[in-house]
Amino acid sequence: MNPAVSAHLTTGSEKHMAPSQLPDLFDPVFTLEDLSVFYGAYEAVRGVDMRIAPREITALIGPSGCGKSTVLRCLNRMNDLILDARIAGKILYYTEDLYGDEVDPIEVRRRIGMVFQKPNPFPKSIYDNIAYGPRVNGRRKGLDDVVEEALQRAALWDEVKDKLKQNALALSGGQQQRLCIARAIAVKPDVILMDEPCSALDPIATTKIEDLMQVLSRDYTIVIVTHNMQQAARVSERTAFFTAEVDERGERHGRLVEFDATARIFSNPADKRTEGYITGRFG
Amino acid sequence: MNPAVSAHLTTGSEKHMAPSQLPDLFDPVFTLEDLSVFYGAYEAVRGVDMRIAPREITALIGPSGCGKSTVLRCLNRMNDLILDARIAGKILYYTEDLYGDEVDPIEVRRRIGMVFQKPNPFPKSIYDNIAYGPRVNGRRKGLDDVVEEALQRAALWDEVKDKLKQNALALSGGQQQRLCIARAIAVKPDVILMDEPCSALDPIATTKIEDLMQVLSRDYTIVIVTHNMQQAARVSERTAFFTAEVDERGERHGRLVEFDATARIFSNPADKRTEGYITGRFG
Amino acid sequence: ACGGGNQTPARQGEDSGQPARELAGDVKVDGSSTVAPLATAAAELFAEQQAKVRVTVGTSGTGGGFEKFCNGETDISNASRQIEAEEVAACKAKGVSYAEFTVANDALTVVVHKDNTWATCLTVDQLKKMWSPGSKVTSWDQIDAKFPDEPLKLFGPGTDSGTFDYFTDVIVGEEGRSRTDYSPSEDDNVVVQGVAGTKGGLGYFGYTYFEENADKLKAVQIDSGGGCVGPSAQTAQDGTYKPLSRPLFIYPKAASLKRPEVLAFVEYFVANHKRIAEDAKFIPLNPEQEGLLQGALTKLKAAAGG
Amino acid sequence: MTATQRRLLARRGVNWGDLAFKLLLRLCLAVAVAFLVTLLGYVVHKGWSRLDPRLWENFPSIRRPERAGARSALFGSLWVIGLTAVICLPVGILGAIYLEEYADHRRWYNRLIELNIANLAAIPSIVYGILGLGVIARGFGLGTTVLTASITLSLLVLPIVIIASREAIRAVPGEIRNASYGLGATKWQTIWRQVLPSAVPGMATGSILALSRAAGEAAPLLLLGGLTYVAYVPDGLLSGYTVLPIQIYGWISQSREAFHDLASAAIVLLLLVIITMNSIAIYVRNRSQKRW
Amino acid sequence: MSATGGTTPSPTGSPGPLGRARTRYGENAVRVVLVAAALVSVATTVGIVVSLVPPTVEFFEAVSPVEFFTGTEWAPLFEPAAYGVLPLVGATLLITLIAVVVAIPLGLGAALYLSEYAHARTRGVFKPVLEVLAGVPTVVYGFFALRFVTPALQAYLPPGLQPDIFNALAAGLVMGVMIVPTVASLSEDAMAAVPGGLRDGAYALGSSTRLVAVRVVVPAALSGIVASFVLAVSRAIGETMIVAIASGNKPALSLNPLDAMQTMTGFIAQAGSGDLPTGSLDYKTIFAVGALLFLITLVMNVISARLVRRYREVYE
Ligand SMILES: Nc1ncnc2c1ncn2[C@@H]1O[C@H](COP(=O)(O)OP(=O)(O)OP(=O)(O)O)[C@@H](O)[C@H]1O
Ligand SMILES: Nc1ncnc2c1ncn2[C@@H]1O[C@H](COP(=O)(O)OP(=O)(O)OP(=O)(O)O)[C@@H](O)[C@H]1O
Ligand SMILES: [Mg+2]
Ligand SMILES: [Mg+2]
Ligand SMILES: O=P([O-])([O-])[O-]
Repeated sequence: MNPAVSAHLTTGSEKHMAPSQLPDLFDPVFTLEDLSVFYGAYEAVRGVDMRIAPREITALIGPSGCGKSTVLRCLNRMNDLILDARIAGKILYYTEDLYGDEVDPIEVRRRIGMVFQKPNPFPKSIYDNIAYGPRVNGRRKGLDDVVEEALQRAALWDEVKDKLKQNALALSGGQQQRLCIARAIAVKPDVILMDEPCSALDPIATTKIEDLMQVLSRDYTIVIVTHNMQQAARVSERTAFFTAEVDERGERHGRLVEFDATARIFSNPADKRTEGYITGRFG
Repeated sequence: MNPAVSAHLTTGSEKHMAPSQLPDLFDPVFTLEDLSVFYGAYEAVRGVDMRIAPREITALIGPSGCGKSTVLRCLNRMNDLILDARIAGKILYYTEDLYGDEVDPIEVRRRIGMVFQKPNPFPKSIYDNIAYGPRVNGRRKGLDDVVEEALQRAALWDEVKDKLKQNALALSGGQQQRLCIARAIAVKPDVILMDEPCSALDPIATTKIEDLMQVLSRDYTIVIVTHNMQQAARVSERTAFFTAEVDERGERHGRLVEFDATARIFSNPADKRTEGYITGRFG
Repeated sequence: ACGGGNQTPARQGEDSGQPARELAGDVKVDGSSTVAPLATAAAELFAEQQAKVRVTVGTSGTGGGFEKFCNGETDISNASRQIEAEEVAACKAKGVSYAEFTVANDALTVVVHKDNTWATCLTVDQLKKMWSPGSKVTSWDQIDAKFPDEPLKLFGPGTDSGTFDYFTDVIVGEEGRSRTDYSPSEDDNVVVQGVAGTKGGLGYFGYTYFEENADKLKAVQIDSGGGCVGPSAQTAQDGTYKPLSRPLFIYPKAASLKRPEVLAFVEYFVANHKRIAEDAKFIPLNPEQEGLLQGALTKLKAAAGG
Repeated sequence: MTATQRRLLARRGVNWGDLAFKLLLRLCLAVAVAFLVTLLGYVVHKGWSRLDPRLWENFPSIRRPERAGARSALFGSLWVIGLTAVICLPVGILGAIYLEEYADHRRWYNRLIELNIANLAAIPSIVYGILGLGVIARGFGLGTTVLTASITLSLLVLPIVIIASREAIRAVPGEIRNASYGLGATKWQTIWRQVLPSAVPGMATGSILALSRAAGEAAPLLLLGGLTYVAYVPDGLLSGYTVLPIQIYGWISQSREAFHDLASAAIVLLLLVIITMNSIAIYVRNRSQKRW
Repeated sequence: MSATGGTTPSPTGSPGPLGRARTRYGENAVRVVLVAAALVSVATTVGIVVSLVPPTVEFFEAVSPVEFFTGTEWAPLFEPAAYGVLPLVGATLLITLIAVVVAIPLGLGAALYLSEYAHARTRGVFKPVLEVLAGVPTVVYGFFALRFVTPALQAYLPPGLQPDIFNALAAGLVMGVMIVPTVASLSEDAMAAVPGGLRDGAYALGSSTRLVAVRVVVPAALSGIVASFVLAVSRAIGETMIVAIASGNKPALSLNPLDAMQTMTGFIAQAGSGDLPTGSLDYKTIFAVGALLFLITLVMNVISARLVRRYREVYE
């Protein structure tokens, strides 16, 4: 993790600026500017501004339906696959407009990997699961090394090295999820997005994944959505708290309430809604 | 709620006995004695002993898959409907064996109502939803009064009194859930079981249901399963904490870890697993 | 007898008629369902000699058969009546010329249910009364007061068949005119089923079907003024079974006869007509017809040879 | 609450209404199954004497029913079914992929295609016979050949293939697709490498059901020159043919009882062909269940 | 196609530009092939319409629609010809009615039993068994109707009620059994689609299984059940071989199921297999009747599509 600099925090609607012990975000991997996301006419997320720091874990938390997954999926253009979904505002990946006309969404997804809530290995062998990404990206040779390296990094190698040809569905849930992380790593991404990666796992498997995330964040930028506040507190450097607000017309929109160093969000939140959520008074 | 007497707490495997400020359970509505529940050969819940006090709210909490729903469904024999499900041990309803040969499960369910996680109104009118229970129990007359009273008690009357003929599916989620509670009340049960009744609802609707539970607990014995610790803390008098333990053969079984006054469970749990769960270190 | 005005096929260089030579190819036969069993029997027997010649026999009815035949789609057309003027014209228009062979006899047989004890002999007039268009006869006692009050249910071939044409011609008096409220079928066996299953049933079809089902059905004698005569090989051959006995024909296409396999099949058919007719339970030709056929064959061979 | 300790939970006694209802429902199922058993029993019993190698070694004979067999019809059926598979499976599966993965269901033309397929599925088979006769046999001049029969049957069962394949494709979890896209796969890569392999069992089931239907169809072929004495095995796409259902129809229409026995035996043969195909479907389905 | 990134890290630490969107020709070609495949079904419908409409129009130039739709005698192939289609339509409806009277109670009963009472294992056995019924070739049903059911009817019905050898009753009964699986399978699917929550809700209020089935499951699955009826009816209307073999080919405007009669499909099969001369008026009758049949099933299907759609709306 990066050395400490003074913090620069961009928050949602109410723009809380607060000091922090974390580095400022001079070189953000993602810059979201007034991002709104629509499903058809429905504005699921409204006016989000935030910046995501490299090689850190950023957590998105908030009650169900507040748009955490929606925002996350925008970051690697998975939302392109949803009919009707479109964005307003801007997302910069480093300095480049992620939604620019020139940008190839398939290349985006290669760069920015994703791990999903439910472990979703392909019904193929462990080896083929990992090799899939390199293969669809045209790689034919040296796959063995890629597979081994990815599994090593995902802390799964020792457990599966003797059964690489076995069907991945025979693995336990936690192993499957680590396999999915290994699979994402195998395409050598820059960023890994994780949408509630542990919610289908038992506590022991969860601990392993959390440890793995910590290790991976040395090399990768990680953005994680979680509904488990404790998890956010345990693993992330920064936390963004979203909530759903009802507007004049009675529609619910996801809003970013507060974005700050995790320690601060959990100890001394600036917004009382954050506090209410953290202390369990609502949600 | 009953006047304070000294507490008698029966817990799971480790039998913690601890003082409490709540009355002792001299006249429990349910007495579970060494209850185990099997799905086929799989023992989902093992050796639970607990007693449930009348006109109180008892909460069952614990991580996913620990058997909370399983135990709850045993209390009104809903598990009978699951092929393969069977119990060992004993459940007394007052002094009667709930699983006795003489006992008609249909009568049991009439006495012991249930409200489910996802509001499940019948796709009929509001009126017919409420009248359904009395009707299948042979009642033909005076239904208007029954419907009104049930809706009054469920704090829904004012919102729907002008549209009783309207389809219940047109109600909001929170209203639907209150409708389901009203529907359960309409058969004049003794106990109401609720399995995560608010998890599909937004915070505002949740608050309404929680308030309603508080009111209803003056007249009904309520047992609620929730995965939301804050909710358990807010509404219940007593809380049972379940967890899933892995046995010698690698199988996971639900166990009752601790059962005590809610205040105590959340402030000063006797078992370190409870504490770990409460403070978010696992789960 | 050869059909009027058609040429006999031109002679081919090769010795097409010789049984020793193994032939191959397809021979498409179509037409009358009455004649179909005869042609099928011929095809089966022929296959024993020429296994590689593939003879198919369709059952489109005499009219449907000529339709295809004159359209050039088939090699041989089966017919339970002679070709009609319109069909001659149609064939001419398409440049299809053909020969005509009488290959067997048929006695259109009127059948009733086995338990029918009253109708042993019917006059042509009585049949006409039953079958005329718009006939209101629905019960046997309307035919003859002596007959019981049993509902009359009629079965017969469909309109596309030569049998229908012939029957309506000689009984009703005009070809194609018939009452319509009966159960028609292109397939005479359906008529067998129908009459065999209906106490008051009456139907008509070729003699073969009666012979095959003599245990289930009863044939009615016909009185055309000269007394009651029942259908049999004898009465059909000697011409006393009137007016329902008739000859059956095949019409080979001249152009097809240039193909050795077709010529071989036709020669086989003609040469073995008696065996084929008997095998297929048809009434063989009488000596006079036989002589004509032999003559026609010789002429055909001569044409083929010279 | 000692006051409530009355034995309130006691059984109310047998509810005759409930019991009668249950028995009635069970009776409904029993009647349907009994009918099937009777039908099969009748056919097997009647055809028993002819269930021997003559049935598939000999050609039909009008002269000697005891010697006749269904060789030409059996092989004709195999030809027609095989060719139907070759035509309708690729078209059906590709069409299903389009509708499931590519088509935007908000577009009127895609909805029209869907409605059209649902509608085609219920059009009487005899109407397909009219189509085959008018457009394929006469319009395209293909005549009454194996090819014409196969094209007609392909069109007839195409909706079944499409509908079943769509179900199979839809049953592939979205997670699998997401995972593939998330790794930078293109749409076709995702479909070809993930969706189709996972959907194979469902598609196989649908395909075999469709082919079974084609194997049993007689009505449209009746219009396509099927009712013909054919004593040879087809040797090409433009060969003449007959098929088992038509041969059976032909024998049923014969008056001699021996032909009816023969028809029964041929029915058993046809049912065996169809049951074999169904068993393959069930085997494939069972083997590949519990994948997710 | 641009270079894929990753080679030149930008000064800010970015791993390089994302590269421009590529035109993927392979992907486009695939799309064209897929669209073509989907269009085959459209071509089929067009083919059907094209093969039905012109001869039908020509038919109606020769025969007045009034006679066609109101005439009570059908004898297009006779001299003099009569073109009243009512006997065919009547027979079709009567036989369909008989089939439906058999199939709906049996199918619905079997579906309710399988969905609400039977164990998963029982369902696993009997659903495929029922589906075998749907897979039996219709020629076989026809044979069975003619050779087994009709003789059985003749043996067991009283003398006053003797059916003809060819009769609508046997054909209708057997056709009813044939469409039982259509009703049972689709209704069972509709019932299975009723959310378990509704059943739980009803059981939790003290309902017996019968009450759950009758008061909750059936009403909730109703439009799906009705849609299955409509499909079954379409199938019955279009069924050919059973009627061609077992109901006789005698056009008759009769309501007596013991009589022989001819349906629309029966006529098409009979006339079509007789190979009428192309272009003749007789030949065109086939198309006129075919077009009418097509229209009737089309209307039924549009209704069923509506029902299915409405059914979907209930829970989604
Ligand atoms: N594909 C979609 N089409 C239409 N609306 C959608 C779609 N996906 C999500 N939404 C809506 O957008 C809003 C935000 O959804 P999102 O899934 O981002 O929430 P979330 O914060 O991830 O919630 P959860 O914690 O339940 O996963 C919700 O109201 C949801 O109903
Ligand atoms: N019908 C069933 N058949 C077999 N196993 C079952 C069945 N229902 C539940 N189980 C298993 O029993 C265990 C306990 O399940 P239960 O639903 O009671 O958990 P829970 O505590 O309610 O969890 P959650 O918070 O996820 O609802 C789990 O391992 C579950 O997989
Ligand atoms: Mg989410
Ligand atoms: Mg649960
Ligand atoms: O088939 P027919 O002999 O009656 O024309």
